[in-house]
Amino acid sequence: MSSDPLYGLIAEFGDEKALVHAAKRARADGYRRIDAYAPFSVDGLSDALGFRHDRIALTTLIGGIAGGAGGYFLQWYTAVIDYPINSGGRPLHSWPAFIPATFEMIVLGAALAAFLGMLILNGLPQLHHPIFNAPEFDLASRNRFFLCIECADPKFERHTTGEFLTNLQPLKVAEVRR
Amino acid sequence: MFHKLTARLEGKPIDATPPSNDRGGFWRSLDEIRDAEVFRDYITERFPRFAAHLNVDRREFLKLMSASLALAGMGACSREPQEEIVPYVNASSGRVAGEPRFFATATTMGGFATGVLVESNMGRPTKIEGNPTHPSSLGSTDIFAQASVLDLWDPDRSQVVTRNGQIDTWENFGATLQRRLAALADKQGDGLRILTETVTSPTLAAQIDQLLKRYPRARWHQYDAINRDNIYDGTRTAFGETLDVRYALDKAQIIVSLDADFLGAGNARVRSARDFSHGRGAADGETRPNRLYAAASSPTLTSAMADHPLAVRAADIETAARNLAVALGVPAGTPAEISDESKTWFAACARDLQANRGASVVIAGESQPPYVHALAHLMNHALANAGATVTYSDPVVAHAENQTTSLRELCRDMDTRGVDTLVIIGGNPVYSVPSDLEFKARLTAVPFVARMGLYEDETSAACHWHLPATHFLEAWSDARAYDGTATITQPLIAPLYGGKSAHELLAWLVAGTLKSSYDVVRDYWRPRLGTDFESAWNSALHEGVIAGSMFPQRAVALKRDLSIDNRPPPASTDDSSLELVYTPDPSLWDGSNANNAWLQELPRPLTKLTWDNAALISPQLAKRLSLENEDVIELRLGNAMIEAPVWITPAHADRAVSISLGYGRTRAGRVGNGRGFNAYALRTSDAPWFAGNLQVRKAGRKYALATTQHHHAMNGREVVRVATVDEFERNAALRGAQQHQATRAASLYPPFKSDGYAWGMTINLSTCIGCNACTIACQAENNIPVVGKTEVARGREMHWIRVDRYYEGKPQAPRTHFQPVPCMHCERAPCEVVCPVEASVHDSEGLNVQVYNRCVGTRFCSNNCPYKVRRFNFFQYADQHTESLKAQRNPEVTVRMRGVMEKCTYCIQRIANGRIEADKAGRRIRDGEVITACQAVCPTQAITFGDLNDPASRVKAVKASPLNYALLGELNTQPRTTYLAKVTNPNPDVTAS
Amino acid sequence: MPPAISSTVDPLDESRLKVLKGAYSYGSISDKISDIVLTRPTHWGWIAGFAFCSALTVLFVAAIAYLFYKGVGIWGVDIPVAWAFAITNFVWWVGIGHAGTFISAFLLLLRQKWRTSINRFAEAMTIFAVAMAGLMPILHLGRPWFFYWLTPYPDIMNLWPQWRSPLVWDIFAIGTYIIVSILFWYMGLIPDLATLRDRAAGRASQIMYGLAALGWRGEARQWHRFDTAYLLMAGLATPLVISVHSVVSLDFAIGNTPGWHSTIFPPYFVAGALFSGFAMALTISIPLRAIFGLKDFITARHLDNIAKIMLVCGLLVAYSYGVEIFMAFYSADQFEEYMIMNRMIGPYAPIYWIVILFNVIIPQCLWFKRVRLSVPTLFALSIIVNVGMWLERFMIIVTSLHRDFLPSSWGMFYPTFWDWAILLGSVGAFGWLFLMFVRFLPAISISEMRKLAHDKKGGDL
Amino acid sequence: MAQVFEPRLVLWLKLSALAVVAFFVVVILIWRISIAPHPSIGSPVEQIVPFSHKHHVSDVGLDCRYCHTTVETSAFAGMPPTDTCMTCHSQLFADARMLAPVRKSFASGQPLRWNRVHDLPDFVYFNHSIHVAKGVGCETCHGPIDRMPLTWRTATLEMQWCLDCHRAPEKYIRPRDQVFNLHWRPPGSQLILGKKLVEEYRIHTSSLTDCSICHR
Repeated sequence: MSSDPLYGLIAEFGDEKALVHAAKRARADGYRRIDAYAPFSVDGLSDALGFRHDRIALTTLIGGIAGGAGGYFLQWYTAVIDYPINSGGRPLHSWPAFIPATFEMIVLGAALAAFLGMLILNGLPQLHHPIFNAPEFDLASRNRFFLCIECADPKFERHTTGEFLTNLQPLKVAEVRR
Repeated sequence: MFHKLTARLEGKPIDATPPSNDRGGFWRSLDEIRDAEVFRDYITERFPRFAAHLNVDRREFLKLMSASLALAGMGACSREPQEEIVPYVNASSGRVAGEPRFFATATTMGGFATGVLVESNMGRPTKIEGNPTHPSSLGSTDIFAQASVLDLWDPDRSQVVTRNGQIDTWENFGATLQRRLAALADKQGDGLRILTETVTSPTLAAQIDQLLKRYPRARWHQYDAINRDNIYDGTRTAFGETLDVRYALDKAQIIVSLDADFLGAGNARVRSARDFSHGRGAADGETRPNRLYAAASSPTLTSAMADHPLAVRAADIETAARNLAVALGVPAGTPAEISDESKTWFAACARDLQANRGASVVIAGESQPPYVHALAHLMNHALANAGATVTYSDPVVAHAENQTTSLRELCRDMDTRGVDTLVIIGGNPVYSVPSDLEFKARLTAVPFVARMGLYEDETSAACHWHLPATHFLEAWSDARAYDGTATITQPLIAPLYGGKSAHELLAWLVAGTLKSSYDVVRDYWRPRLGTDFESAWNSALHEGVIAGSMFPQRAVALKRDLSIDNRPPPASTDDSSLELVYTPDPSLWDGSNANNAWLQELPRPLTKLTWDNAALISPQLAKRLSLENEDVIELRLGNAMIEAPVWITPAHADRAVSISLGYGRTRAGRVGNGRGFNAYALRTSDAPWFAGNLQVRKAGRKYALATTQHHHAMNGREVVRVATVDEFERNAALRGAQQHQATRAASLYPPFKSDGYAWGMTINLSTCIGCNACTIACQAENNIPVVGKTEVARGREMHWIRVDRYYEGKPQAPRTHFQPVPCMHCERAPCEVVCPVEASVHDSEGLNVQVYNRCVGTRFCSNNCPYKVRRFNFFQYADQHTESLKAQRNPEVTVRMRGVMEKCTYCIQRIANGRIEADKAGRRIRDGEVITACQAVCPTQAITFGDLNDPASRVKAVKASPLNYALLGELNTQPRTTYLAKVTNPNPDVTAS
Repeated sequence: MPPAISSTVDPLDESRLKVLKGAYSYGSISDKISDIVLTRPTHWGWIAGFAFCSALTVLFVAAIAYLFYKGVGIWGVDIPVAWAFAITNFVWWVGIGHAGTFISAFLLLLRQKWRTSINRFAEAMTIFAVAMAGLMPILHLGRPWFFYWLTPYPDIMNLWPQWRSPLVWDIFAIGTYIIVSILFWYMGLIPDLATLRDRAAGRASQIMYGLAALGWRGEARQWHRFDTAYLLMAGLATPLVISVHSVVSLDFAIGNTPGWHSTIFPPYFVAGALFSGFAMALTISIPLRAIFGLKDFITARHLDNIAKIMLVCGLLVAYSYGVEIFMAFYSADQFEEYMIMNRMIGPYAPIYWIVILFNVIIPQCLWFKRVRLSVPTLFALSIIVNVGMWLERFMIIVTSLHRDFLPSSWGMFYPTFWDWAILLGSVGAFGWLFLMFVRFLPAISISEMRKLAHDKKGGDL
Repeated sequence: MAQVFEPRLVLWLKLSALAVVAFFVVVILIWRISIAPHPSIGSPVEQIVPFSHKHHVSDVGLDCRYCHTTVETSAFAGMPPTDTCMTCHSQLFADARMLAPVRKSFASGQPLRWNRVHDLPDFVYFNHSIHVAKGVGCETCHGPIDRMPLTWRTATLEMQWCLDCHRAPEKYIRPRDQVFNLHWRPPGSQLILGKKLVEEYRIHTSSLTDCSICHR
């Protein structure tokens, strides 16, 4: 972490509209390192922050393909190549019988990919985070809405950024220390 | 082989015969007998694995729910304990380690011998096969022979000499006997009595004769609860002399049985079945099968096979016989009237007999009075069957007198203090003597009673001395078959429990000196085997028969003053009264097999009951008395009364109740004690087989019986295919066509090519008599566990091949069909597809194999098996505690653990050995080289097994028969086991009316 | 503060049919739900239920211990009826599991707002039910300690599972199903765990919930990815849930036993699964809303909708029964015909008729709104359907097996004490797990309820 | 609001997580090793008489079949009866202390009790004679027995070990006359020779992996 004891400035809002509005303003104002925190998934908030493409869908697709292909290959290899055994006079490569397990493997692969993808891309688990130092941030998981501008932001400047936030009529503005 | 054999049998410790120089050897000290040194060395040397636990373990035999921890079963991944290899000390035994060997000997029942070959694995007798050279076996055996090997290893056998119940020694007995004999010598043996079972052993008979010579006033009595008195009295009535009667059933086109169960009982059971099936033949459908008329009170294997069964009361058989005789022009007075149904039966029967003079036979049952036998002889003479299908010889039984009379005399003398020393050898008179003779009470009056027996049973309890006897696999002896052919019975193992043989005891009684049974038997035969004794002796041992010992046929003439027509017709028993019929138990016989768990659990051929006997009644009678299965009834005869549960039995004579002998034992052992109901309590010496005026009362209780088959109809399903000869000839082609498309139906799957062997089996339903021999042979061969009554009642019996029994037609006169069902080894096996772990799979020879050590026990395969031939180890059924029972097991077959599925393997161990031998010789397995246990034992050779890829194999030929069909073929399981449809040969006249 | 819970109102009062009753702020919702876990004193009803379930769980454990010690012989199973209670329980529990996934996944895809307040505990129900189901096939093995032989792994025997066996398909289906259900459930929990973390008083619970929350901050981008993943998972879970019971039904349909060998089984079983599943959802939600005062969140509207779905599933099941009978005679297959007749008039006929009564006739009263809105009636009905569906599985399994092809090998099945112990024990264990869940985790999704409140501000629900 | 997880706590948590993982890895390893079917490969088995194959084969030059008489005819290779030992040892080392048990056995008739070196599970049926007949050398399974002062096992005897040969016998088999030669090396490529012998000895490789070949 950088020597700067300050992580950023945070503004607390009472409802989601104010937060979305504030986020748009901040972005319009040229800020880029902005985080918006809400107790539930607020429509349009991530757009306001200019975030559109998460790569979850792609990950899931890959996971599904991998699971399915792997599953079928395993069955084919073990039943036809590794130890061919006559079971009930059925052909060694009884593809119809291999489908159920294959399907389940597709779902499993995809589901795992989706879940892990979500965690990893979200940088979770991350138990310690400076934002938790923000006053009243525990309400972020209850009924308050926060906008934080990090001092890592090129346009960040302690004074002007503070004023900018105050102008958004938040419930309060505060410093977030590391 | 001979010298090896004899060497093996003379060399210690296998030798059953102590060296003669060893004076004190005979009366071994108690300790020696108790931990049987000889046996211990022997075991240690031969099969070390159980040498460790030799103090023969008394833990309960049927203790099935083993206390082994669940995880103890983890064969696959638990480490094997360090095991030992123990070589011989000297190799002179000439045995090839790891290879089984066979020895010829004979089992006896009711005194008559059946020749067998006994398989010995490293010195342990484990399996019994028939001896092809023996006349009453011809390679087959019956359930009794198969089960007898289990008796050898029975931990309940008596193991010590006892005096008044206290453990004592042979010396003391010897000394005591010395004193008595000395005393007896003075009065020429007055008061000395020997009581034995029926004796055909020439040696034993000779020994007893010597004894009687030495003690002129001594007497010898023979008694068997199921004896041939009526037969011998019958010949006395008809010919004025005692004769044995033989029937050449293979030559008879028409066979009439008057309550005779020649297939299931009698002294030539196995042979008769073989001969009968020859006449039945018909695997091809070409030769016309014989026709069987059978009148019976309680249904038997014979009446079940009959084209024309007739259910009549035992007492009415005489009337029936008279009617038949009269119809054949034999002067038999004026018989009483019989029912119309019977009339047509007899009319047709008589016509058939007349039409087949010299090629027919009338057989009277052992339970029928002499008079009926005499009638049978007359009819056979009138029909010119005598000399053709019926031949006569001197009695095979030594001193063939009326056993009941003889026993009565013994009892009388007991009362008059005429008996002071009684030696009982074998048998179990206290249990099996008719109740009116009160044998037990009388026994107490005798000052000295010594008893030699295999078990310390009811009789031993009533005697002063009990002496452990040897099993027939433990001692030298000899015995005659139904036709007089003699066999030397040789031991395969030293006496496990320090027993002695009857020969040794008698040798002592006669000479007062030690003489081993080996010497006794040899000394008897030495003068009789011609000049070169040794080679004759050895070939006798090797062949299992003594050449030329068969009794010659006797020309016989009917008594001139024979007057049977003036005999008054039997007092026609009024219709209201009931008749009680005693039958030998199909498994326990007279009760001597009561402690044999295999026989106890073997479903009775017709009732399919296990572990119990029951009062069998006809459905009509059940309706009249409003009785249901398992209702307990009181059977009252005079003032004797027993209770027994009812079992409704189709084809049973109306107004008759039949109950089998042999149950209700109190001192049989842990297996047999307290099972079933003792019919001897009602039996009287003057009415040993059936009695009138039976009183029946409902006791108002139920008694649970364990049966293996609850449904007796085929529900219109084509399970057993039956056709009369005529029907068959009409549409044989059609049937053939049908079944071919049934088995070779189209399939989505490409066939698996099998260029090697392709094993297959056929079962001929025309010749299957339902005797269950296959079931018990399979049990012996494949280490199949016994599960006990409660488990059977829960539908958990383990038999790999079961014999299904179906009834067809009217309940009072149904047709009976038997169908043995082993694994079908389907080429499209439903069981395999659903097994998740490849425990049930196919091998390249077309076997449906069950890999026990891979099985996890989902039981899916059993659900999916349309034939329900799979058996599951719901508990640890295989006895893991009783060491002697482990010794009995077949080392070639895995002993299954709890939680795994098992089933018929086509005796894969035999196939494997055959394959290995053939491979080593670089050839294919020859047809008939691999014989399954069920095939080998089958008295009628109904089972054929072999390689379907061998164009010359018998099984391939049989499968080509138009009779061949696949059970449930429509399911397209393509079974390798198929059936030959049953062809019957009823008389059109009867079926028409 | 939430308004007082009024139970005596006109059943047809439309206000009761709202998805969310009363005026709630984000705060009050959060507090109301999280307080159940964090601060509210334990309700006597919970304690009573917990004691009861614990007792049954002990019985369950004892029965399993004895089973491993002795072998499956302690049950009534035999030849021919080699499967009975254990597999019946298995199918029953899997079926119950289905409602949860259906509610949380399928209804999510259909944008059904009313699912919000019931999906969380429905998912929990799924997980615990499937856990019970998963146990059964293992318990019923002859050698349970080798159950892992059904899974593909390189072993010293070089052997693999036999892929044509439906039991192997089961392993994959059930395995996938329980994993996906847990992931789906846990994912939904993460934001709520964050809430609990932030509202917990004690340090210990802070850390516990904190760990489970994985450091969730509710940042906009996190929410965005969360939503996508959650939607995708729902999309996956929906076909999965269909496949799972189809595979379960193949355990029977693949077999050749009359009464099993039928192509209608997959849809038939899925319908039956949802039927019993929604019944169980009712059985659980009714006491839940009463004990924890959640009648504003789980309103008559929810019960009404669940009842309607039950009605539909019940009709599908009834249709399947009809088709079974029709096909038996239409096929002119003597074994099939006998099987049906045997079910109707054979030794197990009473069970068949109870099944018809419980699953077909009685549920018809759900046509009436008055019934759907009467809570006690619904509760009784849900129990009836649960029992009925268990009996249906028993009927399918046992009455088909006990008389199949060869009359000679027909037999009967009689349950033993240990059969019952396993069944009741599993019910107890299920209840035990569920009670633990409602005690330590939010039984209703807080973040989604906030969203619901947000939507409510938009338009009436 | 205060951080729930201070950096130090986070570090501590990570470490303990690692510890837990490590613990389970170790436990599983120990378990696997303890149930490994044959931990005793390569370690001599304790015997009542310290019998040396090295001495009897390499030094004295006995043929395998001198003692293991039934190896060509029977499933069981055969263990020498005591009198086989005594044929020599009544003269040679007639009173060596270590041979005392042999003499005792011979005198008393009590057999010698050797500890098994190769012990298959009871559900596996192995037949020596057929393997010998098809050209599987003693050495192939028993290793350099002639260099073992005390006897130990060189093969795992696990199913996969059996399958290795049953799937491709050509990798191992040798001419029949070389079966008992412990120093035989293929003259050239084993595979080429093996394939030829598989033909010659009519080894049906198709059925060699049937379950029923070893399990009954």
